[in-house]
Amino acid sequence: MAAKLPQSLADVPTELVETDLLIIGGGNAGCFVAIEAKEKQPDLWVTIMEKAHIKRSGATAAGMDAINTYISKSESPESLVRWSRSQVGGLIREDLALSNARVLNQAVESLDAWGLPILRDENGEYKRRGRWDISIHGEQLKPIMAERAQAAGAQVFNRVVATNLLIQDGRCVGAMGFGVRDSKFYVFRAKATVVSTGGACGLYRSPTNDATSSHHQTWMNPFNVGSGYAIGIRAGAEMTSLEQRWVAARTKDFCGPVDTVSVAYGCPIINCKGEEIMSARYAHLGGDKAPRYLRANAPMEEWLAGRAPTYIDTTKLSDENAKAMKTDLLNERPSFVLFLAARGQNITEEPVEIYGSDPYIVGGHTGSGFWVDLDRMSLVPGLFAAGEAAGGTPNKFVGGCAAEGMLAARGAIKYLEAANLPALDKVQVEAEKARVFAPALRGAEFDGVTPLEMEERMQRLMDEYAGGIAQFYRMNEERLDYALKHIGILKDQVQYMYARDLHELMQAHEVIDRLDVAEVLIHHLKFRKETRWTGWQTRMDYPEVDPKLDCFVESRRDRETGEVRVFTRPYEQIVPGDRMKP
Amino acid sequence: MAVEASDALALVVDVGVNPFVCVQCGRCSSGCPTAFETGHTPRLLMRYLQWGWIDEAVQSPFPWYCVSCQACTTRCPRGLDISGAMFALRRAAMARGLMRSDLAGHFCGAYMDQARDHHRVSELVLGIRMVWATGFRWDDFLLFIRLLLKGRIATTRPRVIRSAAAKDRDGQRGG
Amino acid sequence: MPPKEPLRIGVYLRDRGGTLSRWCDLDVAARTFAKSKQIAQWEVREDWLNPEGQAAIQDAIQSGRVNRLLFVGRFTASEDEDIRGLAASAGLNPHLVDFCVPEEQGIRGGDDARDLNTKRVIALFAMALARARLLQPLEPVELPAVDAALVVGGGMAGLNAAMVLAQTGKQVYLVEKSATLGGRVAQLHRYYPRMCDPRCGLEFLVRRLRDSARAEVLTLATLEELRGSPGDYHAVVVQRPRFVSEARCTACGECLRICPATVPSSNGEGERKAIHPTGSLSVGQAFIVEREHCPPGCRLCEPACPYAAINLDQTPAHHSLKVGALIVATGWDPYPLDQVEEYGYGRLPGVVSNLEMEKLLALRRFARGNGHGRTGGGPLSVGFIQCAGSRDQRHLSYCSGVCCSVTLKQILALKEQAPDARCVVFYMDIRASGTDELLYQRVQNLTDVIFVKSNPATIRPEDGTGRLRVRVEDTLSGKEVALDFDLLVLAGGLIPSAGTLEVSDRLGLPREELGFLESHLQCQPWESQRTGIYTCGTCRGPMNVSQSVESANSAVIQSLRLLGSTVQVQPPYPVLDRTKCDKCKRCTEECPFAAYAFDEQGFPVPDLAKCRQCGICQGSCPMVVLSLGNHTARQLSAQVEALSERAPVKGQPLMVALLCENDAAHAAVGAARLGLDPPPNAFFLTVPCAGAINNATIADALSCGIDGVLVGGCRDGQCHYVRGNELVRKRSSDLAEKLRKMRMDEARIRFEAIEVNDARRYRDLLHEYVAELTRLGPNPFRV
Amino acid sequence: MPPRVDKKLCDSCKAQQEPLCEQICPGDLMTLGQDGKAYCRSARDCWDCMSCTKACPVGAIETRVPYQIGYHVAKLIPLMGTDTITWTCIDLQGNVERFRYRNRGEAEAF
Repeated sequence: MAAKLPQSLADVPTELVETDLLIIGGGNAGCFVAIEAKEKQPDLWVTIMEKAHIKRSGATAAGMDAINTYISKSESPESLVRWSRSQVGGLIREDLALSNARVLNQAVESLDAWGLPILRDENGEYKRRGRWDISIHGEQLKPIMAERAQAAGAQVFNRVVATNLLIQDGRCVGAMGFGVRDSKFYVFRAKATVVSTGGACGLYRSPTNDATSSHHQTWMNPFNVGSGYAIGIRAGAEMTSLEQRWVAARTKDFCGPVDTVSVAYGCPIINCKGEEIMSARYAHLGGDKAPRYLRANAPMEEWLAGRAPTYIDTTKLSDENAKAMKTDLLNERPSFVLFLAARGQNITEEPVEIYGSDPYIVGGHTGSGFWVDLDRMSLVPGLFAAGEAAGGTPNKFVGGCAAEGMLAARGAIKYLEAANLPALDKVQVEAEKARVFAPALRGAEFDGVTPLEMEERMQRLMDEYAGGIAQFYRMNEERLDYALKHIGILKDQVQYMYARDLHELMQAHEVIDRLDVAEVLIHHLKFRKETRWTGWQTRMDYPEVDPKLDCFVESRRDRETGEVRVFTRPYEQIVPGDRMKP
Repeated sequence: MAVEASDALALVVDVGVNPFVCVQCGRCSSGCPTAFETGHTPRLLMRYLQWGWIDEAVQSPFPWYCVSCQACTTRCPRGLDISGAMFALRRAAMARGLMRSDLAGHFCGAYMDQARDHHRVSELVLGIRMVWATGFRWDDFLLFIRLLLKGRIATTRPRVIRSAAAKDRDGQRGG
Repeated sequence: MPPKEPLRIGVYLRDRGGTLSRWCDLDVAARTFAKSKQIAQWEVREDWLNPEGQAAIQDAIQSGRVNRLLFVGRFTASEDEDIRGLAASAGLNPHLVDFCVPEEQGIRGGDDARDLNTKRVIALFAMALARARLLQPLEPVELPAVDAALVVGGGMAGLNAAMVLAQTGKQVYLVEKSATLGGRVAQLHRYYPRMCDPRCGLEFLVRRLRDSARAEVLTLATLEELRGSPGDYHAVVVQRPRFVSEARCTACGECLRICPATVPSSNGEGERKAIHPTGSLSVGQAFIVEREHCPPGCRLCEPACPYAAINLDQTPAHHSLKVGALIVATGWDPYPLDQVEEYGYGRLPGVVSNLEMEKLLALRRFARGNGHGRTGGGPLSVGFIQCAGSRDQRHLSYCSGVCCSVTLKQILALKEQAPDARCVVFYMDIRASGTDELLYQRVQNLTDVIFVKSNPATIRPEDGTGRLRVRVEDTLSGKEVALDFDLLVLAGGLIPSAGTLEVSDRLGLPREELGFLESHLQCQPWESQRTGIYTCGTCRGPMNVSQSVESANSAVIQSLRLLGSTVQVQPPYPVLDRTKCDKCKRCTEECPFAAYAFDEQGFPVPDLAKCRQCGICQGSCPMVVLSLGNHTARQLSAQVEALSERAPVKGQPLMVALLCENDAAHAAVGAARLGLDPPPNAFFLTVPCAGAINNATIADALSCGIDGVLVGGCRDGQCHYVRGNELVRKRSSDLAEKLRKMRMDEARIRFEAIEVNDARRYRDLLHEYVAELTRLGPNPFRV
Repeated sequence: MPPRVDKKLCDSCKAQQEPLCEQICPGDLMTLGQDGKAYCRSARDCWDCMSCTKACPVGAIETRVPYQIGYHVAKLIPLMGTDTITWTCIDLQGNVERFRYRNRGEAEAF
């Protein structure tokens, strides 16, 4: 049972925790950071701040049906980087991608050793389900990782929400947050801090959002709201490629995973006429093997061209394959099977309708996130990023995020050897404590706005003016300016937001964080005046690719003035070959 | 003679008394004011019921001497409603015609009429109406005179002051 | 962790007299399992306990060819022990040896049964191997223990327990709430049947304790708190101040003369001063001050004492004692007879309780010249009313079993003092069983003693004479009897003492509905359902003095197991996997023996000394993270899954019975011995208690195609582990509710209470259940 | 759509202050109501990840998809074995489909 709201700031107890390595977010990457750190240095103090419960938190809460990237015998790290590069139009941090690929298999094989059932083919190898996918029964994936992290000796703080980093003389020396169940204010002082909070869901309005019961019908875990990006932005860390918004073809209405599954079972994307649209219209760009953003945007073009609805053609599936597909879906998102049953739909007779999802910022799929060096350290010394929070390397998925967790752990250990902690900056702590509990202390008669109202207002604003699904992801400069202006107004209106219990206080901070991420995102969308990835960033006013922008778009928010500076960083090719071909 | 449980139970089951629970401790008789008037005691009758000797139990005069003062029921260690059993025996006796059922009816009428109308019962009126029903008997009449002389029989009926609420209730119930 | 050693199982079949190979085709069985990599050796021998057999076993272990042993065939318990001992001596953990007895599953001779037997044996081997694969090496645990015991209550039972402990060389602490020892027995006038004075017996005990170096008696003391676990308790005892130093006081009596305050005597004990001797039944002879009776501010006695022994500011003393076991002997209190208003106890002076009568007899009040209430010079008339407040639903529903003999004894003592006294005993039935019947006959031989089989309803004082009038129906004659008495003695019953209720609340000892400490088991009366705490005397039920002394000795013998330098806990015991446990506390809630406590991180920790190894915690765990060594839920599931792939007869329902090994399993083995064949597709597996069955195992069984799961537990009230059967019934009914939602018939799970010798009923049950399963059709998961 | 709690079956995890469903919910949505029974505090915010349904020891919780995207009433019931999971799916017309697979393989000791 959650504790009651405090009556005043004075009666909010502050808990100070000293540790060596602080991990914000006990998800897939977070667990691997903890396990790797404790293995490399068993006597290291490792602490995980987890906003929910580590056993079922993060994007893998419901489970996983496949490890989407594993380097089989016939492949190599280089071939994986080449493929990944081709999937995103040739613009990735090849140094990061290579280092990630070299550790990828070790991460996946340790999952196997911990009891994750990975399906085997007849001669005992991992059963492949496409060039990089291997099939797993991952219903228990997250509990397995959580158990290993706890067994490794990590100190886990469940139900503690991170609200800001602790920055002293330009360095990150920990983080602050509050307990959703015990209503305490937490201050963690750490020599090194890793942000692994996952991606940002809920910046945009989801197509099935309505007043009854489907507000969180999203593909991604709606409780990952990109707080990691927000605290990084507020700490002045550099963000990269936020404009690569992950837009995916998902099940219509249910918004469930359908892309990799359809590739695995060979169900092409078809329109209402039954045409296989990828081979019909995008043969010149690779047909079914075309880059991810094309596959994601193709169905929406069919809707605009009047050839809707679009489906993945499951009618060719044998009954046995249909059952296998449903088993995979039960492993990743069980309620998908319930959704099909609630429509009385037999997928071998009626194809599964697909539609575009609302855009997400997920560094594990696109290149969005913190700009990090090879140690996965961001531009703020002592602040590291891993998983969906770290940018530059798209197509990481479960295996890649796990591998990046290990690399971030190694980088952090190297860094914290020499790090020592300055005295605690009391002023910053008290200021943050006031900021965090402000919505809860407005008093009973306060005339203000609930977090839900502000969240819905922000989501509709982004949907209509910053290329949401309602606008088929299309945008132009003037609409982006409108969105930027109103996001500014909303950020100012945060002073009117109030919370009636600890749960709503958490929702309030989820809105505040998403406003900061949305603002920087719009700056990125404005800067890239071209359409390099249709769907991810479709600029109607600059439909062509601009060769001068064949570079990374970066941003940094000034800690004092709050002004967002956007600039570019050159692309460096390491793996030879045509960047557009896998 | 096998104990026919059924008929013993049939007699008293509706009163909720299971005679077989009685342990014959004798406490009911010890406490009963009229136990020794008739040669039959409540304990003895319970014993008859246990054996299923219904005829002896029903023809016993004792149930008619039971003034249902509940001394037995409150003290029974097995929680049996002995006075209830005596009441059942009285009804069984009337059902078998051993006792003129009309007398009970007359007495009940005489009693309840007064209680309903005047909320008090005058023994004098009660006596007169019963004499009317059973016919005149000298020994009763001489006893009446002796009791009257000793002031044992109240000649007048005390007047009852009825509270307002009581009157409304009468009104509601159609008087 | 060392890399997992590959499994190498040695399957050794005992084919004594070729019976096994006659009943079934062992070669077919051998071929079936030839492919399994984990079987390192498969050998059939006439006998494994002869020298060659033993040598073969030792060689197989020492050569490293096998690291698990599975013996097939019937072995007696001692042979089982020998084989495990042999394996241990050869260097293999004895718990890595397992046994499988085909006979018990109904495999026996019969002309046309051979090929069915072979199929059943193969299914049985598959199950046994599935279990053997998951065997873990288990080590006994040594826990610290203390060679001392604590006895609570200084009455007859407590004193006896303390003396026996001291005699067997154990350190013993005796804690008594009041100032003196002897408890209720000290207040008696005579024992029965020998009519000797209880003080003589008690003083013998007290002197023994006083002289023993190992016994420490703490009077005016109560047990405040008990921490630690059986064998290694830490008991905190608080001793109320005596205000007189036991070392210095020489009982010279100077203070008695000075003390102005006199204390009114309770039930005729005669006046005494605020400061007074503690009575003969105490270890020291120091005086005691009843501070509450001292007039305010008076300290006269302090200076008056020649030995400066008096200190009126003494504060309570705290003792923390290290003990291995606890014996509760807190005794009984008399039923408050004032509750029986109709008898006028407490209102009418002539009405006394049987306990007060003991005091009057002790003071020889009835001897001639002591003039007790003899009105009008005639002979003294005394009435005894039996079952006063007993066997009465409005008061005590039970019979205390001693009051009849006590009354008989009191009459003998009374007649000794006043031979001409007239005694009347009002009774329902005189329960003087055994040799007490002789006591009854001695009383019947007396003159002027009449037994009236009746219960008086009310007692009324006769105005003027002050005598008590009792009027009853003499049920034997049916006549009214009215008698007047000078004295009426109510023979009241025994109820648990206030001390018993207090110690039960403080130590969390369960009580049955009458208020006595619950021992639940007729065959282990000293049991308190809390290992390490034993009960004796009337705190666990009404009994007479000899039974109380007897129970003290049995409690002491049981406690010896926990006294000494260490306590050995043999496996299996529950082990918790902390990484998977999310502290939902269900194990703590359902453990009948309160063996779980929480550590500082909130994880439940089983106290292995308290644990009875029943496995109920394993059955209760929703995350299946608690496992009882080599009886784990995973092993049970593995066996059930192995069975699901090897149904002996196709097309017939496949059924598994999970039987509690204390009762239900004996019925199954009994059925096999009587040749009552089970259905071909029915097998049974045993669990330490039905409560150890986890829902996950039943879920596994149903999901891998078993048609029906029969859970065999004990009848209500008969479970060896208090409520294992109720818990498994509740959990499986929740699961059945889920089955209904899953469009599966609830009958696929069935609970039956099966007793030790229900062999025939067990066989019929199986056939009837299989018939029902046939009607239900195959398990939807299988098809 | 909120997980539907069967009030008869829910025993509020034997009145410990944090029942299993409240402990596990990734969105902090499940909690105990005034009647001591579990409930979902905000129907719209549930993501249907079914963690509470799997965790409930007495099987009192049942997942439903929002009415916007699915008709009334289909059921998907997980049954947790020791290292396998069994799903039973009953669609609108009452057709039953069953799935069973191992969700925990052989794990090396810690």
